[in-house]
Amino acid sequence: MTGPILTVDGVDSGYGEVQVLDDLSLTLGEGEIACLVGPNGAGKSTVLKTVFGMLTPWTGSVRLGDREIGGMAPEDIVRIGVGYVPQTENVFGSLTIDENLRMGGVARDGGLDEVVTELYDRFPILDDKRDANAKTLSGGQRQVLAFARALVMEPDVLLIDEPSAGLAPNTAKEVFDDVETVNELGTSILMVEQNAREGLGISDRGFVLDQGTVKFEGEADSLLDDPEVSRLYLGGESRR
Amino acid sequence: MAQILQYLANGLVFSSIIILGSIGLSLVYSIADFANFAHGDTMTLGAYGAFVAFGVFGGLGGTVLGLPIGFFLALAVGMALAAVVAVLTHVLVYKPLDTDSIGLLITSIGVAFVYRAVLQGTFGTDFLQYDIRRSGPIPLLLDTLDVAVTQRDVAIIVSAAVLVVGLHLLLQRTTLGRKMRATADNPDLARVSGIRTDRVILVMWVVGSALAAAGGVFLALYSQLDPRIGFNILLVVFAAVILGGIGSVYGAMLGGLLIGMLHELTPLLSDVGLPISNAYAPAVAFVIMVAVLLVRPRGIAGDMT
Amino acid sequence: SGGAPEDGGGDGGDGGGGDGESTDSATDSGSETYTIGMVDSLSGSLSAFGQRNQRGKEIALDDVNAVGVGGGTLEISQQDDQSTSQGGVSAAQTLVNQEGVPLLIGTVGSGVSTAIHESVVQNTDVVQISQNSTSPNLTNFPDLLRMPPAGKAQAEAISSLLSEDGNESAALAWINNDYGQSVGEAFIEAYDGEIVYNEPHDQGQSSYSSTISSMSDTDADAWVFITYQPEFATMSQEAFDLGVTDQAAWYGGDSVKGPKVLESAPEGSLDGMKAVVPSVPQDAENYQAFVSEFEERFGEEPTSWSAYAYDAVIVSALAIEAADEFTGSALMEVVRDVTRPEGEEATTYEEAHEILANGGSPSDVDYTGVSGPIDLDENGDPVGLLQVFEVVDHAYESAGFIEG
Amino acid sequence: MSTLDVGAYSAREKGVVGLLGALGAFLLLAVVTGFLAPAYLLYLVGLSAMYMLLSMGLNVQWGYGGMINFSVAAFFGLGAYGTALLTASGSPISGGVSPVIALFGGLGLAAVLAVIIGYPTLKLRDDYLAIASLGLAEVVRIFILNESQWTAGSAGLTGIPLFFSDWPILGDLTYPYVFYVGGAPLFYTTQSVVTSLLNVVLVTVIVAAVYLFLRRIHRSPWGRVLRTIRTDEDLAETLGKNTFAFKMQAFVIGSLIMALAGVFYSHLVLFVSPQDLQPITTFYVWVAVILGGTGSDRGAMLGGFTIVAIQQGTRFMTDTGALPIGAAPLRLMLVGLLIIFIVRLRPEGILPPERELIWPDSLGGGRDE
Amino acid sequence: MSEQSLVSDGPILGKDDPVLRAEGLEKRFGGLVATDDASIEVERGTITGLIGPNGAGKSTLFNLVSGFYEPDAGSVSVNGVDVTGRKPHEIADQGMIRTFQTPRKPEGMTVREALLVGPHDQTGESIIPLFTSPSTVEQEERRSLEQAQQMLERFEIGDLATQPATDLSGGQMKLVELARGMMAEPDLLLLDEPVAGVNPVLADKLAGFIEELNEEGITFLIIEHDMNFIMRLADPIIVLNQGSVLVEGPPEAVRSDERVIDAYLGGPSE
Ligand SMILES: Nc1ncnc2c1ncn2[C@@H]1O[C@H](COP(=O)(O)OP(=O)(O)OP(=O)(O)O)[C@@H](O)[C@H]1O
Ligand SMILES: Nc1ncnc2c1ncn2[C@@H]1O[C@H](COP(=O)(O)OP(=O)(O)OP(=O)(O)O)[C@@H](O)[C@H]1O
Ligand SMILES: [Mg+2]
Ligand SMILES: [Mg+2]
Repeated sequence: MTGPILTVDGVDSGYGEVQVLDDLSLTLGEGEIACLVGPNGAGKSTVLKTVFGMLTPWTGSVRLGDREIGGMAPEDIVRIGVGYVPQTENVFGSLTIDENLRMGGVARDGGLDEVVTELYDRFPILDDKRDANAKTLSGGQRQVLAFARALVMEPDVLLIDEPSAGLAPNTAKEVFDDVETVNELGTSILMVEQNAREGLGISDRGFVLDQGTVKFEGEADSLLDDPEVSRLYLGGESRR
Repeated sequence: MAQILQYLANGLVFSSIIILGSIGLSLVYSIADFANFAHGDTMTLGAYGAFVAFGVFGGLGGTVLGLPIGFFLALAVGMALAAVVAVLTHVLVYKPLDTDSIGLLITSIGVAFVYRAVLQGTFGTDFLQYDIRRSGPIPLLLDTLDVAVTQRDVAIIVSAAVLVVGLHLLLQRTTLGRKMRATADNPDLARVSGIRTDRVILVMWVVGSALAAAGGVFLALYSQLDPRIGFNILLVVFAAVILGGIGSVYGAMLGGLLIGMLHELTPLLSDVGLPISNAYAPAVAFVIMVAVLLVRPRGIAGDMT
Repeated sequence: SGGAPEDGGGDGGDGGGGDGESTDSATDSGSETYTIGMVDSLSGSLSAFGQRNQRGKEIALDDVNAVGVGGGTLEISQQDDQSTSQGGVSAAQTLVNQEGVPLLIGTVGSGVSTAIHESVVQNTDVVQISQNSTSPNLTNFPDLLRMPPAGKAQAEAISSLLSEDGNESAALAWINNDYGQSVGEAFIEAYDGEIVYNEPHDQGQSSYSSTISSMSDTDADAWVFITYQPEFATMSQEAFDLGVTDQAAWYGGDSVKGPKVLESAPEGSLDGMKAVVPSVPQDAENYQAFVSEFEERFGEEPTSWSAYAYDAVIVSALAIEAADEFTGSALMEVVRDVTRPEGEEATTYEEAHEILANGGSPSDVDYTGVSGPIDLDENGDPVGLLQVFEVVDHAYESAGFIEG
Repeated sequence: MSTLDVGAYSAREKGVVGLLGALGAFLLLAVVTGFLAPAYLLYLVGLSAMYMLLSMGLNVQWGYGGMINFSVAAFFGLGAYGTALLTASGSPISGGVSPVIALFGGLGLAAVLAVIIGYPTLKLRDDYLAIASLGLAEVVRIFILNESQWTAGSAGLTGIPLFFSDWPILGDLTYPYVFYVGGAPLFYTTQSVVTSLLNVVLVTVIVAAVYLFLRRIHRSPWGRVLRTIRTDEDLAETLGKNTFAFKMQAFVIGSLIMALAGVFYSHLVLFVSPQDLQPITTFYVWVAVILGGTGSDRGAMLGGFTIVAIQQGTRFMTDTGALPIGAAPLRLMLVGLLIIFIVRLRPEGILPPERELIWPDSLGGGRDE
Repeated sequence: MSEQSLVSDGPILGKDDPVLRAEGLEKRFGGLVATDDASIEVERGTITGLIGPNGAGKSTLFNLVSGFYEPDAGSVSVNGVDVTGRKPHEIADQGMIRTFQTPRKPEGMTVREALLVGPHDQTGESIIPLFTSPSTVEQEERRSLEQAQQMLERFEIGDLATQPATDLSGGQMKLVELARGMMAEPDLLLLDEPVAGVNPVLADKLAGFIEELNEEGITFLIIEHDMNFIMRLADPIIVLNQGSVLVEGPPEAVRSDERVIDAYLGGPSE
């Protein structure tokens, strides 16, 4: 592992005048999968939104490699190799599956058809419904589509907000496998997961967020083994 | 029979104008997400732009479709003017606003007033006309089909068709149409996907207002030009957009065709034994529109894309 | 004597008034300002009329102030009625209740004039003179004066013209407002031929081809248009486009005649059309002077609407000149008299002013305006002289006069 | 906005109240010093009150329930025609009925039409409802315009009595034109201040009653259900709320208030014509509601006032006697710019609804508006 | 029933006292059959689980029984009343309330206000009592308000009570959606993935809460992919696959059923 590919350094951020993140710092090493866990409303999604330019950090910096990206517009951040799967409203309801995927690749220079074909192979659930409007998809199908849309850009860094929410156990496993595959192909991943045990299970490192700051961080395995973390944040057993 | 053909021919000309107006309105409706009450006045603006330009280019020789070439140049100027004004309005007025779609709607009423005030202040309220000779019905059609259609009518229909086909190609052959729909659907996600929504919105304004301007120019060519022509026709254009199904460009075209036809076909009602006076023509169009909406609550092209 | 509103009473002077007392205070105070009100349609659907009114008013104001009124100057405080009755009432409220004008010129639309009369003017000390309203309904309000003759006379004139020309059936298209409805009704009443088509149309539509198509479906000998210029321009063009201009003889009321209409109609397409228009003899000197002044200033021929507005201002000024004091009731007493035939005919403000200034009583003056003899009757309607115009070689030509 | 302000008056409201107070004082001063004629001021008050009613009515439909009703002018017109047809001497069908009874005629007509228009269209969503209602309003207007045997058509109705014309004392008070104090006219005025004053009293009572009524039904479970319908009809349905019934109630109530404005207008202006049903009135009322603050009853009142202030205020800005040709366009532009600026500066309206729709007393003391 | 340890092929029908009975429901979208001859019964007093692969038709089934979709075939009855083809609110009136998989966002409302819409048949929802019996309205409001606050506290979002209901995190929105459904206190509550996106520690607590409510007499039908949660709570569990019921049975048996593992769990369960 070389230096961090993504650095969040002393960031305050929030919505309007409401502060959510409080002096938050974390790093994502090149080639790593890192998982953010924590209670509802802890600020996990807010971290991703701030990194991706949906929110502007009030203070502090966000860097991709050495480049400052805090406050850059999302459409520009996509172009320097970051992808993002939002937690909610993550598909274009009135566009077909195929159009959704192609929209994921508007910033690509070429090879769109190949990637899309490849993605259909990987997610047969989508292949069956190429021409259906995304709003007709079931909750789980939507989630898969949202994930696939972000992959079209083949980003260097992928931010995923709760990839497994609403997925059936078998589909969830597939998606986690895919996350790992994507990671092996060279994408560094920062993931938020409520299915914390599974999420940490495939991660290299973990961060426990509470009330806008990082409460615990470390190797994913050590967090899983930490009884206090388990009790406070992870729940008794695996959820699947 | 000739009677019906004649009404249909009238309807087609009128529809062409409505269609041009409704496309732009529908684009703004779906992408900027508000009912733009300044759209009618954008049409008027284009018509006046072309009027001034025609004063300059009018003398250019040669004719196309029976209209002087200068007219088409003037048309282009009118379209460009409307596009520039619309973009400026977007940048200066709509974009900085922090409000919802109804707030935008109300703002657009204010914008409409300002456009109209400028036109009225500059050109007065009396009606004007493009200085182009009328040539009467085309003899061939009159003799064979007993339908009176003028070269001007043909020019309007053909030009509208060219513009509509052009737009169709633009939407189908480029990703623009899809980007527009994506932006309309979920602007945040569009940006996340890398779509430069600012640009898409600008292009939308350009395309929508240029087409509106074309509609305005043809409207003025068809009847005459005064500061209220666009506003007077706005309700009908709205009806077309809604009837077609908000957000669907093709629906708007269909709605425009239908409303234009209905408007011109009212006299037929008395032929089929419904003694309804022409004074009720707009009412009939509206009642039919409401009836269609009851059957298809989201317009004809409701769920079509 | 023309007292200022502030002192509200006659202040004496030389020259004869209605009661033999002075009406001219020019000698003792030359700087009185008499403010009257004007409600006009500056925006909205009737604003094209309003705009023509403005031109007539401007010329009239200059003509009056060149000579002076009541020893001072005339000022017109103006408000826009937005072509709606709500707007008209608000405009009149501002002028009457806030600014306290004793005389109100207003307005274009017959409905709007009625609204102003009903809600602001009636039972108050204010004179209302409508510059443009022609609806016969206004005859029912004797204290609502107006410059254009009631449309009834016109309708009757058109109908007799039709019969004279041997038309046995007529198709009638009328604009759907107070003016169109009432003139249309008057025509139907007067006409003894058969009416084969009788339909209203809305103002401001972009297309009237369904109206034209329906008319051409009938085999009427004559088509009668009671509508406004833009609407008629559209109709005539559509008729030309449909190739039906020669199908019947065309007739129209005052509002369909105008240079713009001819300009916009294809060469020759209107030839043979007859329009009945209230007017003075075209060769009258005052009218000629008005036309040339108008053309010089605005680069186009005036329409009758500008002439009415012009005369409305002149008559108001004369009333001020003739009245004892600058109040509604005093003005009302004399306003009819200055227009009536008992007196000496005066065709310009200057002439009329002279008579009054030289001690003439209100009834010593018979102002004959640029729009016609005026001669306001007890219902506040002018006695119009009607002129028939025919389009010959794409120009209007006078084809005789009819007494209104 | 972080949290919804559920507390006492916000700074913004205090500002608005202060501003209104200052404006009132200014107007009063203007009257005392003779700059503003009382009769005119009273007319303005009447007009404002009429727009307040219209805005409050629309606010019930749009602000409470999210129904985009573009037929305001039609309901206004029905109220106006209802009472006019019954009372006016120029009425083709009846005339001569006492205004107090005619009031109910106007309201009845509006209620019937509200149900007729509402039944098919309230099932439509958002913008589809907007255009459908606009279309049906046009149908009503065209009907009134063309069926002159019942409505007098485009000529309009004249001879409408004052509202109190047949009342024992008030009726007799209506025609002295000038107020004399010790033999000298107190006001230089040409129309009866008494008449205007009576109108103002009448409309103040109506506005106050409507406001109190609305305040109660708005901050209640009923209002809350409507607010839910406004954002998500399906949600309200799942929770067992008969959304159609709720919408219909709000639609009818709103329409009745608009009709009430129409009734008042009839007796204020004493002339009605199909022109009064032109859609432009509808647009102005919409502007009023949005400027005032969608969903807020006080906002609607303020919006109604604001729109009259804009309309009439711009009259004076351009009223310089010898007007240039550009006076009307100038005014049009001013009105347009004012609308744009107010939305820009106050995107949520001047007095946005800040409180929760929870029955005031149940939250504990001191929470009333 | 309770003795039976084997899973049944297809649904178990003919239960003693079903709150909800759906028979032969079918729903097509164009060529796609989302629900195909699906029948289920929910026995009063139970917490019934509904699981199945993504796209199996679970949410569609909810939409059918709650009146949001019109079935192409089949019938639905609630508390013995046939409600096929009725409007959603009429079905809700029969005592069945549902939540949505994608939480609804009530704009312009505070969190507690959004909860207060929940209770069924509030006196203050009619206009006349607002004037004739304001005190009843007030009492009801007080009660609901108290209940709402308690509920929010249990869901660990008590401090959000006066926040705008739209300014919430994804998980918080799900919690509000759930809480509102509970406020209605229906006979039968249909929950569509109540704890998707909810923190596992809180999810455990919610499970406890649902059990409590169940003991107080509310019947539940719950769609959930969180095996831990649904296995702990539900008995029986119905498995839906490709639009119809694959099996039904007690949780442990279902979990180890080959067909379920194949179609849904994917590999041996932990
Ligand atoms: N659009 C918004 N406007 C205002 N506040 C918001 C908004 N979205 C979230 N919040 C608030 O910010 C805080 C953090 O939200 P965030 O979405 O980051 O939480 P999270 O950790 O992702 O939670 P979850 O696991 O429930 O998704 C929460 O308290 C929430 O109420
Ligand atoms: N309105 C619709 N139009 C067309 N197809 C639809 C519609 N609603 C659902 N479908 C399809 O029906 C199938 C069943 O969807 P449903 O939402 O019921 O699945 P589900 O079992 O709830 O899945 P999940 O667990 O992912 O939420 C899916 O294939 C979906 O795409
Ligand atoms: Mg989140
Ligand atoms: Mg589902």
